[in-house]
Amino acid sequence: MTLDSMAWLILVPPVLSFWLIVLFFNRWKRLSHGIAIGAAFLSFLLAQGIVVAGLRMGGERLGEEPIHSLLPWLPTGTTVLSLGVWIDPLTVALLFFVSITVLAIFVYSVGYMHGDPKYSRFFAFISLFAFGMFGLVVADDLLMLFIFWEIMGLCSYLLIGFWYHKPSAYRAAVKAFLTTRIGDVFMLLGIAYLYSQTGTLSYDVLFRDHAVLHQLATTPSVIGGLSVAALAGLLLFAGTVGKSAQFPLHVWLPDAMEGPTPVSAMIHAATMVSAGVYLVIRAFPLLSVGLESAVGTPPMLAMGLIGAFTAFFAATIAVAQNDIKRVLAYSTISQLGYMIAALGVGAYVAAAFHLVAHAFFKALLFLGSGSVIVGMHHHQDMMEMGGLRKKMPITFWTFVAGGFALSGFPIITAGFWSKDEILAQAFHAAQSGSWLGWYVYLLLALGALLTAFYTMRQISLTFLGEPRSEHAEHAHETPWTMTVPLIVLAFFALTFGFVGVPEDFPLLGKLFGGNFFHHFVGATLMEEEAPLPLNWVPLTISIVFALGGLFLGWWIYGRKPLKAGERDPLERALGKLHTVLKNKYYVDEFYNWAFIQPTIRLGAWVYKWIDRGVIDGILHTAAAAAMASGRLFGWVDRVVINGGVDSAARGIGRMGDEGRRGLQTGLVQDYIFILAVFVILFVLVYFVRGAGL
Amino acid sequence: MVTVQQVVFALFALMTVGGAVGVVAARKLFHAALWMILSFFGVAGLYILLEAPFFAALQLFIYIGGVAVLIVMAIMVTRGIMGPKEPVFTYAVGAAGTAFAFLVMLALFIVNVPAWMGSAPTGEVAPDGMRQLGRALVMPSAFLLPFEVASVLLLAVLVGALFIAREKE
Amino acid sequence: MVPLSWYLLLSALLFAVGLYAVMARRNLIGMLMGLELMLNAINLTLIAFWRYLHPYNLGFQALVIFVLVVAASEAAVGLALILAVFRLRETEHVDELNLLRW
Amino acid sequence: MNVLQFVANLFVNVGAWMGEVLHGWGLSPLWTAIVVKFLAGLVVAGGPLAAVLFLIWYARKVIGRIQDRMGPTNDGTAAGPFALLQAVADAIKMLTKEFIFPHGRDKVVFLIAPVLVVAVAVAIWAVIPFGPPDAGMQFVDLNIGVFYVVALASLTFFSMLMAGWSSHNKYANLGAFRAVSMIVSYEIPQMLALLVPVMLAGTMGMQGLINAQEVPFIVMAPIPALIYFLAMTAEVGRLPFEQAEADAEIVAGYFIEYSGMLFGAFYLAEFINNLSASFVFSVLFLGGWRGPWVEQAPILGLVWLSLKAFLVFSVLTFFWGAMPRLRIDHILGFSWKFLTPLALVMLMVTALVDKIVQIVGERGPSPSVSPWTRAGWLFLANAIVALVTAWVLYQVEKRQRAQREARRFAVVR
Repeated sequence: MTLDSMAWLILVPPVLSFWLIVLFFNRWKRLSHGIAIGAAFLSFLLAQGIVVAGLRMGGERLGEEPIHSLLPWLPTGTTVLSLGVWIDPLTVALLFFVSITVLAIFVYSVGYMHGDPKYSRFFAFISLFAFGMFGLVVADDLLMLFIFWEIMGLCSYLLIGFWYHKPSAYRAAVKAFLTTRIGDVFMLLGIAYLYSQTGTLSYDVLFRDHAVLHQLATTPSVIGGLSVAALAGLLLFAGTVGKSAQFPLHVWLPDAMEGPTPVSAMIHAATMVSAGVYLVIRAFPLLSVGLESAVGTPPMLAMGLIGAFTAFFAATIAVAQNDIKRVLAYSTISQLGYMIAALGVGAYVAAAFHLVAHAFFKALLFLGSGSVIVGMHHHQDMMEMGGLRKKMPITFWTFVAGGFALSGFPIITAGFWSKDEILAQAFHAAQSGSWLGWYVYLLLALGALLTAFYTMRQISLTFLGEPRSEHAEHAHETPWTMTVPLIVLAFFALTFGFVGVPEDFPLLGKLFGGNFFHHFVGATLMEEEAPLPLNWVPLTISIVFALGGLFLGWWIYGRKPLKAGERDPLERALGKLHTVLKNKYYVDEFYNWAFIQPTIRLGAWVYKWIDRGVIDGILHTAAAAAMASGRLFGWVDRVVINGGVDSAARGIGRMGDEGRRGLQTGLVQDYIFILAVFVILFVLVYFVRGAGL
Repeated sequence: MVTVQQVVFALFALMTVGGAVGVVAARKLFHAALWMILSFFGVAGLYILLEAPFFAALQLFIYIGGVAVLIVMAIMVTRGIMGPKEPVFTYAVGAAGTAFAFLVMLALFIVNVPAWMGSAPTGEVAPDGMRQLGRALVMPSAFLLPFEVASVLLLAVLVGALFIAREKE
Repeated sequence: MVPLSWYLLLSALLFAVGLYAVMARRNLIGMLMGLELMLNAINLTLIAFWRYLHPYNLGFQALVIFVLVVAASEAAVGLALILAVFRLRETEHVDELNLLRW
Repeated sequence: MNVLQFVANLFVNVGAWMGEVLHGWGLSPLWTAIVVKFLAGLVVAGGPLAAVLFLIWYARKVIGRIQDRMGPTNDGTAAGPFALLQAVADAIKMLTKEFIFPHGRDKVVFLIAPVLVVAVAVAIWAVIPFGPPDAGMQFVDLNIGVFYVVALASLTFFSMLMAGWSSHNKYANLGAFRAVSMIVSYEIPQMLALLVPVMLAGTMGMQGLINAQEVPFIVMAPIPALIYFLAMTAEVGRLPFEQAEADAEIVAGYFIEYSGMLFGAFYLAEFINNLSASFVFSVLFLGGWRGPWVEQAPILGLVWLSLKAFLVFSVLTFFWGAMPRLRIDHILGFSWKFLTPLALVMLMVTALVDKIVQIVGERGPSPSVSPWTRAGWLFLANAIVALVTAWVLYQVEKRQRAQREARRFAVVR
């Protein structure tokens, strides 16, 4: 079997399983999960086969001659629209983690969804989702990517609203669908723009042909000052902002936690949101073409600004959350921000590396939290937990592994290596005199500290101390279908990082083959940039920040665990420990005020308006402000951004209401008339332009 | 000099357009359907003139034998036997007229492409064109995928139309 | 021979008349008939282009077949919908079917 | 050239002679060709009309005998020996009768319908090959011949719908609905069955189909032939598929309001359709004009084909006399639930078996497959499908009987 036919075959089992379950086996629960897992397993085998073959070929060869297979789809006269598969080192990396996480999550779902009345339907939907993700990964042009992108959007909608009898769930589903749609429209515009300029959407031409790239970079676009490449890149990036939940379109992701936990793990942590990052990584040659100043091209500038801001901003919010899944949701947003910001400073490989590593540990964390939720009989408030370490040992240890990876615990976790590479790259950019580099580095480093802190807070609140509620008293370990995926993922969360150890790292660099990942994935771009030499400054800083954050979290929450009834840790912090917190948080405080002052002011104002009681805390202690500001961002999030969107919608509604309602007559022939007018206009414009009149 | 073909063309063109005008203007819907069939016939004749007899037969088979039959039966089911007297047009006559005029003017404008004015085709029709078309429709490198999609569409239509039109208990 | 432009103008005229029927006829079935005329015009254009400009390009012919498929599907589903509407509202006049306004 | 030779290739010779005569009158070659073609058209159109006069007599005789009657006789009338001229007499009677137009009819449509139905019936004859390609016995050999026949048949719907609608009569409407829904249903198995000979011959042209029938297709494809025959019977409205008229239920169906020669037109068209369907069946499955000595005397082709068609027509007539009428829903169900699936299966089985025989045969000692070998395998495949079908039908029947009896006993209890 050739590699390209294997790539095609990856797509078949999931979609087949979807149709089989939907059409025939809806009634048989065991059969449907059997089919779905079987399909996932087949895809897994095929994908790993490709990974092995790709590794054997080596990055350089695969990067130079990617496996490319075309299937003509719609021949129209002289042009042919094709579907195709495209396997290059980046695809291989993606296939590696997507197939593993998908399989793990499928198996996990058997335990998590046990007893749900819509069990079969759930497996059908996640099969369709897996189809979308695999298709997106192996797609060979932007059109096919967009098609699968939208298939995943649909699945996301279906799965977030899976328990549609809950009003919050279906509202979240609609919100997710609409919010991502904003990005998608821009993205489609970008794709259409590229097509109109080049007549093709194939990766092979758009991202690899230097002549085309150069031409795109030098042609001015319709918007003054931007080249075609820059404008198209910005539009594509808008799609990423929606899909990967970056500021200001991140609002849907926390709400999406209304879906079942495997969905949160799969869609909203491991794979779908990764698709957005994958898009920008894939399009990086286009985004970075014409790089002149140290600050980067307009799309890179946008990515750096938005990514770093999001990374920090979301981390602060995560500090103040009590829902076990919401903490993880904000953490996901924050980590995606890391990857985007890395691309903003040109760290192509580091972004891909963190993408893979993050997928492993975030899937693990979500599945772990799902395990906790099942053990707790579907209660998600961390204030009601505590002491689960003894009741759920496997969940605890794997969760700790994931948490440490997320925090970047030195040496033994994947998160450390990947995050460190991003930070080193950002630091490098900063050293070479780019203000964007400083901006990105500082925000990301602070974000790393916060990340470690909230992770430890979460672990402590959930697992340490004594049970704080009835449910926690009676918690139990979950069945093997749930724990085995946890263990598998924990293995990867800990060890995956060793494929990307910097070459000159003492001892380990030689031991693990000298930054294998960098060379492999870096070969995707035809001119590979050499990995940075090891710089001890950012490395030390990130180790200190990671460990410091973890220690801080332990100091506050783990050293003297909460007792039952002490509901709000923030109030507790404010009341008794505020002096300690004050000293510890002084630096964060400063950076908060220095970098996102306007947001905080706005937040403070909103906060005061909503809840007078807590504002005093800010006035009393700056340390508390750091904690509170996280919460403020939560409010900003909900009130300013959601409120803004809502009021805009309401405004449009009112506009329609108070206007003559002229267009909406409900009579089909009026619509046809409007259609005819526009068709005639377009033809006219096209013809006049074509004739050069 | 008027050639035989031009005369035949004029005849079929008259049939086509006359039938179309009949569709628009006929008071009784049944008559409109009959005019439509006349128009279809004209188009079939033009296909023969264009040396595409297969499509002429398809035109008869699908449009007249399928679409027109469906439409006539729908008319007979919905309007009683003869159909009561009622206005033919909606308020949108003016708009439609404007669109019509614009479209025709646009066509007159657009058609002035030199390559389109020549009266001789650029080549002969391949003698085994139909065989080639048949092959192309099932060849993976040509139209296999659209062809299969079309078959799925037809199946969906079969089921969907039955489902929609069915009397619900 | 007949110039290609004659065919093109003829099909444009057919299309325009069909559009008029769609826009102005009060009866849903009448609109549907106009739609069929428009599709016919498209097919005529395609066949004429095929014959005159690219007698060896099968793409035109294949496209005609797909247009036929779509036309047949549209008639079947459209009429089924009209029947359903008629059963529900006892009318098939477009100007009485405006439940979707505002 | 002696008389025998002249007759042996009659049509070509007559055509050539006519051409010479016309040319002698000073007509240009183009106009000569046009006039000769026109005259040939008259012959083709007149042929069925003449044949039908005989066939009406034949059918009435046969049915009379089946029903233990005499049929038309010449006792006390001037209908000629054995009442052979009965049909002519009927035609004269009809021509003299008054047209009665129902109240509220749509006059133009009412008048077009019978004209259209006869025109369509006659137009089919243009493509029927009565003799070998060069014998001047086919009006035009379209390369889509059989498809033309099917496409034209769809026009018959319209004459029915027009007649039904314009009569302003609910029986007429019902008749039209029934007829059209039945014909539309049977058109599908008919088309599918038709595709089998087309596939075996590799062409849709009538002459091509006959050329391919060294072994008549009825041997290679007996089941499709049967399906085609049944669908054809439905198409021409013969019993047991006589729903369109069903005089006991809806009093003569869509042409209830027609009288005089207008009625005669429908009657005529029905017979012409019967006849042309018989001809098409003979061409498709019975080898067309093939028969002994056709090479020597092409005119014999006409004889063989006519004999075959007459045979088919006779079977149709026996059906007419012997079969009861079925209920409309049974008829439609039979088409959709039995004939259509079976025809699909046959299409696939034939394609598969034929291809396998070809591939295997080409590997064998002789490079090409003899037609009889091919026919043997295809016949075997047909036989197997027939057995399987019979088994399935038997199982279904058994289960249904069991259900029926269960129900009966349940009622008793």
